[in-house]
Amino acid sequence: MFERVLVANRGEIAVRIMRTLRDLGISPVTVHSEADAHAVHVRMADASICVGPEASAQSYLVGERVIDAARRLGAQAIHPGYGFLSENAAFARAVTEAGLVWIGPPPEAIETMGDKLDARRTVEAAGVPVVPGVSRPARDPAEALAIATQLGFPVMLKASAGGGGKGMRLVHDEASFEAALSAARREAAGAFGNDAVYVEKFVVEPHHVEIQVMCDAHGAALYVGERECSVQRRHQKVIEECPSPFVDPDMRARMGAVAVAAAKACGYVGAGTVEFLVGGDRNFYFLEMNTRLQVEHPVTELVYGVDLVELQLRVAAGEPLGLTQADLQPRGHAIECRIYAEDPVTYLPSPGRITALTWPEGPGVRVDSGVDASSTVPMAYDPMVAKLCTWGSDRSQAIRRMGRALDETVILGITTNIGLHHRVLAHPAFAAGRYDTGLLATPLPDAPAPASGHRDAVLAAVAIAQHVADEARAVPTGAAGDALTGWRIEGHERMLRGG
Amino acid sequence: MFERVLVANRGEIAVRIMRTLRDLGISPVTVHSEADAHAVHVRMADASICVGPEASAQSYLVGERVIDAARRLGAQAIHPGYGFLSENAAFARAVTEAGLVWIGPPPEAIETMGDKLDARRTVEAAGVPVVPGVSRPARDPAEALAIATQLGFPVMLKASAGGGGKGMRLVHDEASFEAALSAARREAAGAFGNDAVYVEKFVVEPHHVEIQVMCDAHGAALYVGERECSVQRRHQKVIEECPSPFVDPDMRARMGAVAVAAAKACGYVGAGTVEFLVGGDRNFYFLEMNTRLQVEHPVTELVYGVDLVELQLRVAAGEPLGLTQADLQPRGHAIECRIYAEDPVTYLPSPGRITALTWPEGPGVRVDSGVDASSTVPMAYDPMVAKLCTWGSDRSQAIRRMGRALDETVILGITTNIGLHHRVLAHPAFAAGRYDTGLLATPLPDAPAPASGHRDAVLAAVAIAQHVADEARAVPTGAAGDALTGWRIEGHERMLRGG
Amino acid sequence: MRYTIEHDGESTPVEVRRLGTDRYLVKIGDGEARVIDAHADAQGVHLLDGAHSRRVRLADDGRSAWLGGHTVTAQALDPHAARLRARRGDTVSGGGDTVILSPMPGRIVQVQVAVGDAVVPGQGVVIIEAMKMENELRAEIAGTIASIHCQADDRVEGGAQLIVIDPAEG
Amino acid sequence: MRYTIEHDGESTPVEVRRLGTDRYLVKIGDGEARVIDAHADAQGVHLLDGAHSRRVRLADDGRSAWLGGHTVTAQALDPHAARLRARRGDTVSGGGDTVILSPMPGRIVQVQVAVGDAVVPGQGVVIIEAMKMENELRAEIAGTIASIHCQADDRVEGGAQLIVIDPAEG
Repeated sequence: MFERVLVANRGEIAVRIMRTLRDLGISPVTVHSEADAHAVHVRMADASICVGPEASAQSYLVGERVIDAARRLGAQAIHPGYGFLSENAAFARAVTEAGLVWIGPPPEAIETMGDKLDARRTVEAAGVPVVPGVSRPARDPAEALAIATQLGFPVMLKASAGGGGKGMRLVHDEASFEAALSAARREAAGAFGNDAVYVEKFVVEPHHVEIQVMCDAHGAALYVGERECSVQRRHQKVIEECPSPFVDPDMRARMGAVAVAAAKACGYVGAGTVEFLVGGDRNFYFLEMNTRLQVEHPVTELVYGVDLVELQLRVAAGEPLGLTQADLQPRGHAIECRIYAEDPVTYLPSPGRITALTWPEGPGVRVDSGVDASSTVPMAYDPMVAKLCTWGSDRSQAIRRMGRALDETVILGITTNIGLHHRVLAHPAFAAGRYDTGLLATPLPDAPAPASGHRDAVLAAVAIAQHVADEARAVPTGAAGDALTGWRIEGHERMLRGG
Repeated sequence: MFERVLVANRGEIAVRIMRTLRDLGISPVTVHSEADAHAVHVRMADASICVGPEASAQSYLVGERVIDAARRLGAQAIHPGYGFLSENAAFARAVTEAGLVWIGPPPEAIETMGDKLDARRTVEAAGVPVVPGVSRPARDPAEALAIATQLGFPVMLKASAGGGGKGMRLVHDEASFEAALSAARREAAGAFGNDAVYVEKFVVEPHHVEIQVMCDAHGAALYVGERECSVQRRHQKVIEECPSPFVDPDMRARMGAVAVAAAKACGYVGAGTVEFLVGGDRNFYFLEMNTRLQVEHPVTELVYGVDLVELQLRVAAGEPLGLTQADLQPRGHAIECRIYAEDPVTYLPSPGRITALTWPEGPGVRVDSGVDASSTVPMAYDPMVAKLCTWGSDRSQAIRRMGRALDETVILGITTNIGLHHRVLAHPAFAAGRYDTGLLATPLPDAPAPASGHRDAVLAAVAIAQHVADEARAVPTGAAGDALTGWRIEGHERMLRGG
Repeated sequence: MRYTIEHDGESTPVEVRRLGTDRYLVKIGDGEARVIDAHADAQGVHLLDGAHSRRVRLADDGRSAWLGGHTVTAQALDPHAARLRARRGDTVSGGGDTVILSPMPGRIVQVQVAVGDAVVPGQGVVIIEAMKMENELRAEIAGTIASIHCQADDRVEGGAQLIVIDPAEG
Repeated sequence: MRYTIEHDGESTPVEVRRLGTDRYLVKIGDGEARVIDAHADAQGVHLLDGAHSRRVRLADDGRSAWLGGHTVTAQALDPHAARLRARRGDTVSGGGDTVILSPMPGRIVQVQVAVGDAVVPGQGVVIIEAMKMENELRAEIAGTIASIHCQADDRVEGGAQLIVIDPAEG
């Protein structure tokens, strides 16, 4: 096994990977942008090297600097996390060429699956069902419109190089087609440097269900159950669960077999996720394969009792998985709520300085956070600050525990989507496990109202706190004994004045 | 199910019970001593009533005041936690007579099992093996010595009304017998108001293994695996694990059957723990039955996927367990480290104000704490401030994760036993899973040494913090805009000056 | 002591007198004065008001508060600021519906209107990018674009005035 | 600025000069001055010393520190205290082995010796109860009991002087 591994990422996923590295006695090192010199992922590492200014294109995305940092820090391998360089085949190749181990699938697999249209062709050839559509970018707006008209509205526009909902647009009719197409292309160009967009049939009552796969270099290829990811806003996942309330054991086995076939079709090694679009009729279609660790992997870990990052490391080190399909049995139910620094109603990002922070604890709660009580959430990066997961012996207990965990969570200074999560958990369709990707477009229940006396309690608390502070100011300073004990307080005060 | 339940306890167990109450939508209320008006368990409750001064004998232990508080707060049931009134049959009876539900076993079962000698007689009659000894308190020191001489040294002295190691003494020879006996009687009198002490054969290479049982009012009586609790100092548990590395499936089934027989022998309903002394030869002997929730119950919850507090509440509400023995299958391995406010070498309690606090997070970690970052650990109560648990797919992963969790834990202001936990985890006998209750009497490995550069880093950090504070002092105050933002800082400073 | 506490945009006078360690007399607005057991520390303020237990977390910049899963803006105003607010008639917000403010720091992607354009409620006027996502800001009222204070590629702060709309009559 | 930092009972001069935001020149004792990137906030101080990343948590009373799982006492002394310590020759501890101090606040259960008694190392002298557990305090040296400052049922503070021992010669 490796002695030192460089995590080429930031935020919660870097922290999460470092925890498994520490579990295995491996020294975690990392890289940072100028803005992140004192970010949580750097604090948690044994060493870190600055790779450029705040903009990720000039720092976290500059592959040669990351490789150079790994060499200088004496790392034997690089874990890319998700996002950033994780699905960059050229980077994967450069890592290997530099004599380092790439903790991810072979570059060829990344390439095949990275282009959605290539991916479609490859898996279709392996007998994997795909969504009706045209498997190449439209040459021009006129052709795109012709394809859409032929498939019949509604259609989905998708960035050929895309992912994470960027460059995606659902178009209901011809009238709004042109505006949607140009917006999708602009977003695709900005996010991926490639404005190619293609047109797909929109599946009715769509569910987003994905299968976790895990392959080693010795021919083992297993699926580790599914995740239901249909609670989405702007095509970005908000809440995920495992197992899917929509999937039964037979369907799981069929989807698992298809996912493994898709992985084998591209010579996959490591952890990957095969995303499916599932219609209300339970037909499922290959959407794409994410050739990396997935944001929502913890729900799989909780239900299947595995550490996917540890498995990634073992596979990258050449070890066999040492598991059979029969070893991977689900137990209970897990839910993940992504905590975004954003307005819960408008979904607008809300970067800023965190001014109070408490995470939940206790039975059935797992927290993966990328911030601490003194963090500033910068504008330059992803607005997700943490993932709250709960496990329960059944779905109802997992949901109830999530409600409690959200109630225990205190985050002040930035606006978060905790209120949105409460409203989704209270939604009858969600509670019943009968929902599709349209859930967040339906009217949500009101957020729970504050208890009576809430306003008076806040007013009394703020006034009492102020009173205690005023009393303290009236006491002459310098009576504290023979040590200067005020450093923290004063440092703090300065921070407030300085902004 | 109940709408409101009073938790008649404090610290981590009160908080843990309230979490399950919140999960079930039940309003948690509680009681507090004058010293605890703003303790964590009161902060977490919807309401609380003061039941007396700091000394628990004048507050938490005054049954009528607790029952009166439950009535005034509109609670339908009382959960006693562990310790305090949890094994007080008269209190259990008074709760029922007051028209409230007692969340615990029938008073008769508490009485039978509360007197160790009664308990011995009862379970012996049900065919449960017991430790060789004399099943009644010695009438006087001379008789006690005679019994000890007959059984042969070493012998154990035990408080008849005892538990938790209080009033227990291991005596190796006749010379030290009299002093040990008077110490045991004094401690028993102080802790339980009863100085009766009896003499038992000391089992060689002793393991402390206990079986969790769960019975409903409809005749179901199940065992929920075992816990290994052999890492003890002064007969108090420090680290527990589930399953026991010393117990195989056959032994588990036999011990489980015996534990269920013991529970049935006293008409048990609810959650209880049957403690066994297991010799190096794998013979096991009934020690006692704890007729309440056990401190270390979380390791069972993690491995068996149940919420024991939820089951307690359902059974108390008259619901059937709805589980069969076959539903209770272990998965993976869990370890608990009790975090005590005590010196890791001398085991002396270290009460005080917490001046920095961070709990670990991430995969496989569960924290049950009874303090927050501003708590004072009072001298009047139990020195345990939290329980850290880790789960792993196997014992090795659970241990490795515990090492990481301990490393992530920051507690300043009070001395804790975190260093001791590190040394036990590194002990070859512990790592191999081959240890008995004598482990902590053997030489422990040294605590891991600080990394090189540790001292310089601390010196630099303290000086930089002081420098930042000094710079801030030089800036004129009152430039912060139109709001008085300094309340927290000043309040804080006052606290420091005030002590 | 008498304080002016701003809570979700509304100012309320609150009087506090210490009665002992962790005990206060508190009078909110025109309400009755009552005794509250309370403890203030770095975790905020815990109130025991009668038997009711309420834990209020306070932000370390003294500008917001959390209670029972709910977050509100709440701060104590200094006497000068409180007087100013009183004179202004308690208006806290900026330009109301007629001004489109940037909801966060970000980069302007596109200005979708020109001065003199008529707009209807819900019509997109500016696209701003932050944290790698495009967000369209929309007019909340019908009217005419009076002035534009940004252009594509500008970096703007949260709260920056971007567009001013002349409300349509009626 | 020059500070005197006490770290686990030992005092060391440390010079700090700010070079920029989150950048300092630091000279420890007689060592070389070097540039350290560091950020101080309510979570403590994070140091990037070259590529080495070190997170030092500091207690809110400024008296102890945590780094990489290890806890130490560490505080900045004010100039007056630093001078005093220097004059005393850097002795921080109390009476050494000859005085038995109470390790914590508690209640005296029993005094096991009388003035004039001879004691040997490891011999129990006082039983103190705290947190419901009895703890026996033992002599660390051989000698004779010189004086006793407590009796059964006394409540004592942490650090209180309980017993003084005249060391045996040799």
